[in-house]
Amino acid sequence: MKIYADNAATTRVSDTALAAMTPCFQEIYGNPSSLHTPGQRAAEKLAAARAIFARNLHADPREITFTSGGSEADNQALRTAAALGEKRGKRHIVSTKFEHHAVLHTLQALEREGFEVTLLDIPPDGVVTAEQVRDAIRPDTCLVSVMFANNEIGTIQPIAEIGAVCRQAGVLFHTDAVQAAGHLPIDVEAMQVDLLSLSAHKFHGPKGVGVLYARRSIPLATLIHGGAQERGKRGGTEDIPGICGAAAAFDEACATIEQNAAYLTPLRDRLIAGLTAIPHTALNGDSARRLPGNVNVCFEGIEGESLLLLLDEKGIAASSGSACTSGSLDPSHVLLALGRPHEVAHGSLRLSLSHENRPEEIDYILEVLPGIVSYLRGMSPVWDE
Amino acid sequence: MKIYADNAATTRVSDTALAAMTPCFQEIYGNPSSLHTPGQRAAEKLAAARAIFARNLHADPREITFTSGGSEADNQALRTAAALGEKRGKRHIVSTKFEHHAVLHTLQALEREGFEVTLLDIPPDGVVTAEQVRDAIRPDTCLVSVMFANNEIGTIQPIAEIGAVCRQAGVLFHTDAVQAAGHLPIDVEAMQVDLLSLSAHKFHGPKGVGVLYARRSIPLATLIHGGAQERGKRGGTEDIPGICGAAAAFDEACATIEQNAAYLTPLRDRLIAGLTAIPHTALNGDSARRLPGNVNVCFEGIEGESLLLLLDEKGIAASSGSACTSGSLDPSHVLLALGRPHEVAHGSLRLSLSHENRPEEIDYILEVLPGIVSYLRGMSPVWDE
Amino acid sequence: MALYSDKVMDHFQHPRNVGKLPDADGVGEVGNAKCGDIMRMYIQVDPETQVITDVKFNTFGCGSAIATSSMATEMIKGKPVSEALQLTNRAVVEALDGLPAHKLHCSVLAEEAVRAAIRDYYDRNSIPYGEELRACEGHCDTCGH
Amino acid sequence: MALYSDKVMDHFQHPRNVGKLPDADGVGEVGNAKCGDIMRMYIQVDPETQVITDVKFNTFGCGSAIATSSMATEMIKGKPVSEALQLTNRAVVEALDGLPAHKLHCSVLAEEAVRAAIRDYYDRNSIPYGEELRACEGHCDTCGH
Ligand SMILES: Cc1ncc(COP(=O)(O)O)c(C=O)c1O
Ligand SMILES: Cc1ncc(COP(=O)(O)O)c(C=O)c1O
Ligand code: FES
Ligand code: FES
Repeated sequence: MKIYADNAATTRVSDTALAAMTPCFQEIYGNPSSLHTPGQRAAEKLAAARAIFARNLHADPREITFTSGGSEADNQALRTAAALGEKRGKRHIVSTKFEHHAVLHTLQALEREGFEVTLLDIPPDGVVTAEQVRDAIRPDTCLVSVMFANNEIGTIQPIAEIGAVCRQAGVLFHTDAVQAAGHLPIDVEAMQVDLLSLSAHKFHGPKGVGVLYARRSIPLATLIHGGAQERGKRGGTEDIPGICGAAAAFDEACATIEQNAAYLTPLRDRLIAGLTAIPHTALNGDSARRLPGNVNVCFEGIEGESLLLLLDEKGIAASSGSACTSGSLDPSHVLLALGRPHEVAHGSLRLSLSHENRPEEIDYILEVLPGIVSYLRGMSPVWDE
Repeated sequence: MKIYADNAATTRVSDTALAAMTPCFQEIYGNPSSLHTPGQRAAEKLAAARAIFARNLHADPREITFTSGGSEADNQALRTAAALGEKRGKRHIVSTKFEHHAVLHTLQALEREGFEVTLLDIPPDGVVTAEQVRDAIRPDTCLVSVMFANNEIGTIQPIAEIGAVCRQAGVLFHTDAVQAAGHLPIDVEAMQVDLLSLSAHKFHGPKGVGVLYARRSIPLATLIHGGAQERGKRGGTEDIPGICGAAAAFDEACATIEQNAAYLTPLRDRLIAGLTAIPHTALNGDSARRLPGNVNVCFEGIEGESLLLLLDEKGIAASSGSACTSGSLDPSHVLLALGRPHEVAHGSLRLSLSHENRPEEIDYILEVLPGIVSYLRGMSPVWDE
Repeated sequence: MALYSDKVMDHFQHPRNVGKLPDADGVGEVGNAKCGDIMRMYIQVDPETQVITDVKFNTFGCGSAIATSSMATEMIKGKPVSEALQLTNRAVVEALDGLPAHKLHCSVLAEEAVRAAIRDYYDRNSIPYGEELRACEGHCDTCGH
Repeated sequence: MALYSDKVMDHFQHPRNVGKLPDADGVGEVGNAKCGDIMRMYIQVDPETQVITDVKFNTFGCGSAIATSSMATEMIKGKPVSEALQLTNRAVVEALDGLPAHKLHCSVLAEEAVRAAIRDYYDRNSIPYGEELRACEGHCDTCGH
């Protein structure tokens, strides 16, 4: 059996998305900045895609900027708020210890440029509170950036509450919604979000397309200088096929949020129950306030990579922490922030499901995992039953 | 007849490129940073694509960084050289007046940050000389950036000669090869280029994929912070389908450079002869040292947009200046740099051909254009025969 | 074409009243500071009724410059000059079913050309300016005067 | 899997000499400062010939840690300790047909574990260290000592 259980890393492009992309490669292939008919047909596609994102986020099309992915959107969001803060002499930023590296590394760059960053601790349940945010806001705070759902442990943050706190304090609020978009309902108005990032390949859209939502009153800082695209705020010929695929995927995902959650939640909970039945195994993050497809556990005495390789041998594609840190040797900063000791954090497993996963796959995973865990524990010098 | 004569703005994705992309949407859709087989299959694709670019540029795969397009590659190249210059107290940059806005606007941003920029004048033939570059280099120069071929008038710059001048002076040399790549042979070693940008959608690859070549000894400055992708120098999940399509397109384009040039040059020259036979019409840029598919003329007494709209009505997709400035009202900065008066620069027409254009299309263009020109001149208050 | 409305394209492709009036009673030429485009408007006025009996234009400009010139001539033809002076660029834009935001300034050119032609007619006939033609105060930031 | 060579995968999937030696003559445990992984190596030595007659390992670590442990045990089994001390991480890596660059440090763990087990054997038998076992000077930047 081949099981893809790494949908938090990336997803398969849906038929709907692919169908939206296909005509843009060889038929409607003009440059949307061109005046002629081929160009204007591409421009219409671009406008339609923008409208789809705006509608599903409860935003205005002029508030939607297309980027090359979630990372660029995160970078541009943070740079935008920092530039505005700089102007008003406000150089303090509040964020959390378990943000994605696209946020954390940008914050480090801003620190080198003179900003001060407060990273909130992560409570044991993996859910940051609005009170923590309120307490951290200072008169010189220019931005609060808290992710919507964590990419490793899947916990969902109280975005609307944090939005209310920020709005009241007059501080810009950014949320990295890369893991949430298409999986949880988002309403930037109701949630009082000022800046939001998302990435299409996390909801069965293509890789290389992101969206930065920015409230109309916020002048974006430019990361990529160039032509007059994206209202002059992001240079570069637009990836029309990608953008069309992204919009189609988002529309489909948003229309099926409830349905997918109803399908996935029991599968997720069955996985959690089965895995935590293995001795010395702990679920990471709150069991209910998490993405419907996210399971993340720590097996004591086990190292993640070996586990993944053995699972892969059995046809199961899973991850330990996030994909983009697999080139690094550090244990997950998310699990460390959650309070897991170094050696336990090393033995984490993330299974992330999508509506494409079948119930039989859950059975199979639960069938093979206990054996692999005891095999590795048996080989481990740090494990004594 | 429908004629697409705006290949400098963007091109149709080739069958080869599309075939390389297709399996990456729904089959080999893993995240190349993932350890499991689906991820590693994507990683193999990524490595193969990188090797293709390296081979065709005479570079090493480790010198190839994938970006979201030519603009991002230009931005990152300039930022890289500026950061290195900053460290050594060198804050002077030499470039030219007719660079693409991705370069010019980044240079403006650098000026605001304290750099000094010398923009070389453009000789009437549209070809900057190595002597101009040598004369402009100062002890505090950290970068020379001269485009390989101009995107509006198609003139080809003496890159190898400029490379030699820069190498001798110990100054980094960047070339924006977005219009040249896939159309002219490139050898970064022989040409002594240190940094080079290209963009896939200009040679029948997909939109949204660029490459930054950087000589091995040059530590890239990061524009998009995030995960460990691209040796930690460019965060964001890689657009595997796009990158595979880009590599396939580049391989194909490089293999057919001579063949395409042999096919296009006579078509181009026939167009030039036909158009310049219209009274008060001048070719922009040298007639020989130009891209094999580029024709750019100024018709006195005519405004570009009306011309394009009327051509479009006849089924001819052309441009006036570059696509990405079509949202702006200024006449082409390239033609102004070339010394064309404001009102003449306004009446420019760029026809850019690819191997997909047929000889009959040239006949048709030459058939309809004179009529449109006299119609518009007849309507013009500034035209008196 | 999504860029322009069908009305704009119609007036661009089949502009009404293109040409010159060699015996015009008033000629106005205006240039657009934003883009450098130029429009010349000719009017023939019935001295009795003050009605614009004929109008022609020449334009060196973009598609919307040509379309707005054309529409403007249609809108003032047969109207008394006093009424023609009420013509606003906004009315021209509306009659054309709108223009893209960055092309709104082109319509100002048409309004300006009409006023310039009428001003010339008043000057030639020593008719004093009314309120509507009082000197431009340079605060509208569109015509470039 | 492109990440690891077939040899690495073979030794990872079918590690040789996994386990403990309850009556080992020498036991060495080393930790990797870079990643926190741990390896324990057990050796049995013939007191006459100084030949390593048996060796077992336990590893808490990544795929290449397991594979290099396995390969290292194979490479020293049946060899005199003096020869086993010559084992370098590079030799292990070569025997495995290479490792990805960011995984080279894992092989150091195996080399270190072998040396630690031999050191323990020397200590237990009061055998003086030779050149090869002189104290680590902490300049190789790999083992974290
Ligand atoms: C010379 C030149 N440089 C840079 C670019 C920017 O490339 P992209 O649109 O892929 O960002 C273009 C084309 O748009 C170009 O012609
Ligand atoms: C929470 C989060 N933010 C940002 C990103 C970056 O998105 P992308 O890979 O599209 O740049 C990811 C995924 O990689 C993510 O999970
Ligand atoms: S751009 Fe000049 S009048 Fe329209
Ligand atoms: S990563 Fe720790 S030994 Fe390989």
